[in-house]
Amino acid sequence: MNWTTAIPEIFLSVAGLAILVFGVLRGRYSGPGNALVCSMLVLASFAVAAILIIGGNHGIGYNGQFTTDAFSSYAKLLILAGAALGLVLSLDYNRLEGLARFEFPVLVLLSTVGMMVMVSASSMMTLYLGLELQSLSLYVLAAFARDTLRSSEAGLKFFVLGALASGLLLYGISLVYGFSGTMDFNVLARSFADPAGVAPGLIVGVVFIVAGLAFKISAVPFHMWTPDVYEGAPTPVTGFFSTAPKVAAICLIVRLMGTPFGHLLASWQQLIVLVSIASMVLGSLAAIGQTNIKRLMAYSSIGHMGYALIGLAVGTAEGVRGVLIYMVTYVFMNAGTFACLIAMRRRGIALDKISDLSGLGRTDPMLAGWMTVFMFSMAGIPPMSGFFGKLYVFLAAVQAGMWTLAVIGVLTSVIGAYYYLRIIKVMYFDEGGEAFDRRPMSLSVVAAAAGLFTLFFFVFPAPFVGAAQAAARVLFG
Amino acid sequence: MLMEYLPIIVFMIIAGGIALAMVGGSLIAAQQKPYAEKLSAYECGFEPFDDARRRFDVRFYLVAILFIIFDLEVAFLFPWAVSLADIGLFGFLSMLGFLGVLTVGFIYEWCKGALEWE
Amino acid sequence: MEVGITHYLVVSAILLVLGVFGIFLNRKNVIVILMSIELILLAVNLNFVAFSAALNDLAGQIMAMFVLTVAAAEAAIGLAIVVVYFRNRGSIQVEDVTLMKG
Amino acid sequence: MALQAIAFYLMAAVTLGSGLAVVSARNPVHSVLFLIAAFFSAAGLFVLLGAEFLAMLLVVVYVGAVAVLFLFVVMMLDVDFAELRGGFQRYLPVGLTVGALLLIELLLVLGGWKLAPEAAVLKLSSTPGNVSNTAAIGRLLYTDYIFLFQAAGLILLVAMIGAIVLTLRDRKTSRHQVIRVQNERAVADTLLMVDAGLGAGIKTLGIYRPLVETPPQGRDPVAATELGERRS
Repeated sequence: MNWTTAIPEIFLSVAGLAILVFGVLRGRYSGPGNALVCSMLVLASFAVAAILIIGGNHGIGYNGQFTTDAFSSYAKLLILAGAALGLVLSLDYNRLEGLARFEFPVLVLLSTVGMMVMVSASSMMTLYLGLELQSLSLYVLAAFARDTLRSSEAGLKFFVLGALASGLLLYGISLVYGFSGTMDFNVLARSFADPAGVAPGLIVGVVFIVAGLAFKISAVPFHMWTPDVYEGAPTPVTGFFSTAPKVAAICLIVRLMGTPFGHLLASWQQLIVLVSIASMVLGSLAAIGQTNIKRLMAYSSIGHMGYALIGLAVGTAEGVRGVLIYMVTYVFMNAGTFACLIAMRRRGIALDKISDLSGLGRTDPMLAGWMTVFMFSMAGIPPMSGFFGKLYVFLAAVQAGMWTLAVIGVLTSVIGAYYYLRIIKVMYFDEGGEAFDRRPMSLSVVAAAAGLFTLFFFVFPAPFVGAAQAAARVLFG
Repeated sequence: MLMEYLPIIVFMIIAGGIALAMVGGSLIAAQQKPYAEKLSAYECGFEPFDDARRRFDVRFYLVAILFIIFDLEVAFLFPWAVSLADIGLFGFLSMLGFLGVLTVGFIYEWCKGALEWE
Repeated sequence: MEVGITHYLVVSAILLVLGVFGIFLNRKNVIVILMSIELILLAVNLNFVAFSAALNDLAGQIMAMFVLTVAAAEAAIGLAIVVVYFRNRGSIQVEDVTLMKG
Repeated sequence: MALQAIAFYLMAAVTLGSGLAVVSARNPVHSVLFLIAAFFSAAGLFVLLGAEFLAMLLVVVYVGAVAVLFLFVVMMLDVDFAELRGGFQRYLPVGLTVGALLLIELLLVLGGWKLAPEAAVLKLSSTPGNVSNTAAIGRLLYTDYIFLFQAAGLILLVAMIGAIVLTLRDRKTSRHQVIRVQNERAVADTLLMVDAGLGAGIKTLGIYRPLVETPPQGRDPVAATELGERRS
C-alpha cells in the first residue's frame, strides 16, 4: 500500500489543521497580528513540505491511486513556490484592506494540498477530489472580501462556471469509466494500446474531460470567466490565481494526455492545437484595448497558457520539457508583476488602472525598473527568462515539424509584445501623477526575488532544464 | 432482491390513492360555483397587503450549512459501522482520522461563535 | 422490453442536457442555476451507478459517493457566496451580475 | 421482470419531468420542490440498479439537507416573480437546437455501449454476492480508498471554513458564554454577606414596624399615602 508516497500532503494537511486550531484559539484571546502569525506558520510548513518532496521516494501508493515521480515532484515544488509567493504578497495588502483574517493562509494551504494531490493523481478519483479541494478553496478566496460587491461577484461567477466545468469533467470521467471498465491511469493506458479498437464513447469522454480541464487553465473556449474574476478578486488572490492553480491544471492535463490517453494522440492532438492557437490569438489581441491592468493580466495569462499548450500539442518529451520550463518562467514573472501591481496604492486607495502607472520612472525608479524587467520577460525579449520559456516551446514545435504552430506562436507574441511595451512607455514617457504610498517590505522582497530570477535565468538554466527533461521523460518515454 | 421493496411500493400506492380519493372526491361530487365573495379572504376585512414571506436572518442559513456537512459525516459512518468486522483496526483508524478532521472543524466553528444563536 | 443499461445512460444524458440547458437558458435567477448544477451532478451519479451495476464493479458506486459528498459541499459554498452577493447587491437576478464588463 | 420495467419507466419519467420543471419553473420555490421530486425518483432508479446505500444517501443527504438549504436561501432572498420569465422566450429556440444536437450526439454514442472486452478481468472490486450493498461499500471505502476518504474529509472542512468565513458576522450584541471566565469567578465577588439588622431593610421602603399612625417627617409622601388608603 506504501503510504509513504503521500507524506508531504499528509504533513501539510495536519499542519493546516493545527494552524486552524491555533489561529482560532489565539484569535479569541489576543489582538490583531493573528493573520500574520498564521501566515508565517503556513510559509514554514510550505518550506518543510518542499524538503519532504525533495527527500521523498518515488513510486505508486494507495492501490494505484497516488503516484510520485520526477514529474510530480517538479510540479509540486513549482506549486509550493507559487503559493508561497502568493501568500507573501497578501500579507500587507490584507492588513491595509482590513481583510487580515487567519482563515486566508489556511485556505491557501488547503488549496495547495488540493493542487499537490491533483498533480500526483494516478486515478480519476484522486484527480477529481484534488481538483475539487483546490477549486472550493479558490471559490472562497475569490469572494474573500465579502463586503465589496466586486469580490462577491467575482466569487459568484467563478463558482458557477467552475461548478459547470467540474460537472462536464465528471461526465467525461463517467464515460471513460463506463466504456473502459477502470479508472486507473496505467490500466487505462494499457487498454488503449491499439487505438483502432477504442469505443466512440471513450473519445466523447476524453473530449468532455479536456473541456472541463480547459476551463481550469482558462483556455479559449472556456476563458470567459477569467477577466471578470481577475478584476473582481482582491489583487493578491488574483496573483495567487494566476500562478499556482495554472501550474497544477497544466501539469494535470499533461499527465492525463501522457499516461492514460497517450496512445490516443491522434484524436486529442488536433483539439489541443486548436485550443492553443485560439488562446494565443485572443491573449494578444483582446489585451490591447484594456485600461484595467488586472484585466490585462487576465488576457496575458490566457495567452501564456496558449504558448504552454504548444508544448503539449507537440506530444513529445521535448514538448513537455518546453511546457515545464515555460511554467517556471511564467510563475516567477507573474508573481513579480503582481508584487508591483499591489504596490500601486495612493493615499491608502489601491489602484488598478494602467494610467495610474504614468510617471513611475521618476517617482519610484526601483519599482519601475522591476516592472520593466517583468514586462520585457512577458513579451519574450532576451535575455529575460520569458524568452527562454518561449524558445524551448517553439524549439519543440519546430523539431516535431509543426511549423504552423510555431509561426503563429511567434506572430502572436510579437503582437502581444505591443501592450507590454505600452506599459513601459506609460511608466517612463508619460508625465507623472504623484508618487505611490511607501511600499511595504514584503512586496519589495517578492519583486526583487522574482526579478533576479527573471533577469539571471539565462546565466544558469541547467538545473531547471535538467529537471524538466527528467520529468518529461517520465510521461512521454 | 427487489421483492424486499414491494411493501414500500404498496405503501406508496395506498397513501397516494387515499390522498387522491379525498381531493378528487370533493371535486367530482360537489358542485363548484365559485364567485368573488366566496373566494375573498375569510372574515378578516381586507386582502393581505404584501407577500406573506418575510426575509429572515442569515444564521438560519449557517445552521443549515453546518447540518449538511455533519450529515455527510454521519452518512460516511453507516457503511463503516456495518463492515467494521471486516476492515479491522486499519479501517477503525481511518475513520478516526476522518472524524479528527471534522472535529477540528467543529472546534473552529465553536470558537468562532458560529453556534451561538442570538 | 428488458431494461438494459443503455436506458439508464439515456436518462442520464437527458438529465445532463437539461442541467446544461438550465444554466445557459436561465438568465433570471442564480438559485435556479445552482439547482441546474445539482441536476448535472445527479446525472453524473446516475451514470456512475449504471456503469457500476453493468460492470459489476463497486468502484463506480464509491466514486458516486465521493461525487455526492463534493456536490453537497459545493452547494454549501455556492449558496454561501450567493447569500454574501445578495447582501452586497440586493438582488440575485443574473442580469445584474454585470458590474464588470468588457 | 415486468414490475422492474414498469418501475423504471415510471421513475425515469418522474425524474426527467421534474428535471425539466426545475429548469423551467416560474417560481423558484416550485423549482426547489421539483428538485426534491427529481432526487426522490433518482433514488428509486438507484434502488433498481442495486445501489441501495447510495439511494438512501441521496434521500438523506440531498433531499434532507441540500434541498432544505435551497428552500432556506430561496426564502431568505425574497425574489419578485413578476419579471422572472423575461429572458426565457428569447433564448428558447437557440437553446432547444443546441440541446437537441448535444442529446442526439450523446445518444448515438451511448447506444454503442458494449462491455469492454477485458473489463471483466480488471475488476477492482467486484460486488460480493452474499453481502449487503452497504457492507460491500464499507469493506472498500475505508481501507482500499483511504486516501480519497481523507481528502473527502478535507473537502468538508474547507466547505465549513468557507461557509463561516463568508457568512458569519460577529454581532457585538450576542452575549458569549465564556465558560473559562465563569469557572474562574471567586466566591468573594459573587456573594455579598450583609447583616441588615432586624427589619432595617423594610424602613427604606417606608414600612415601619411597629405600625405608627404618623410616619416621621421628611420621608417620601407617596409610599405613605398609598399605604394609608389601603388601610382606611
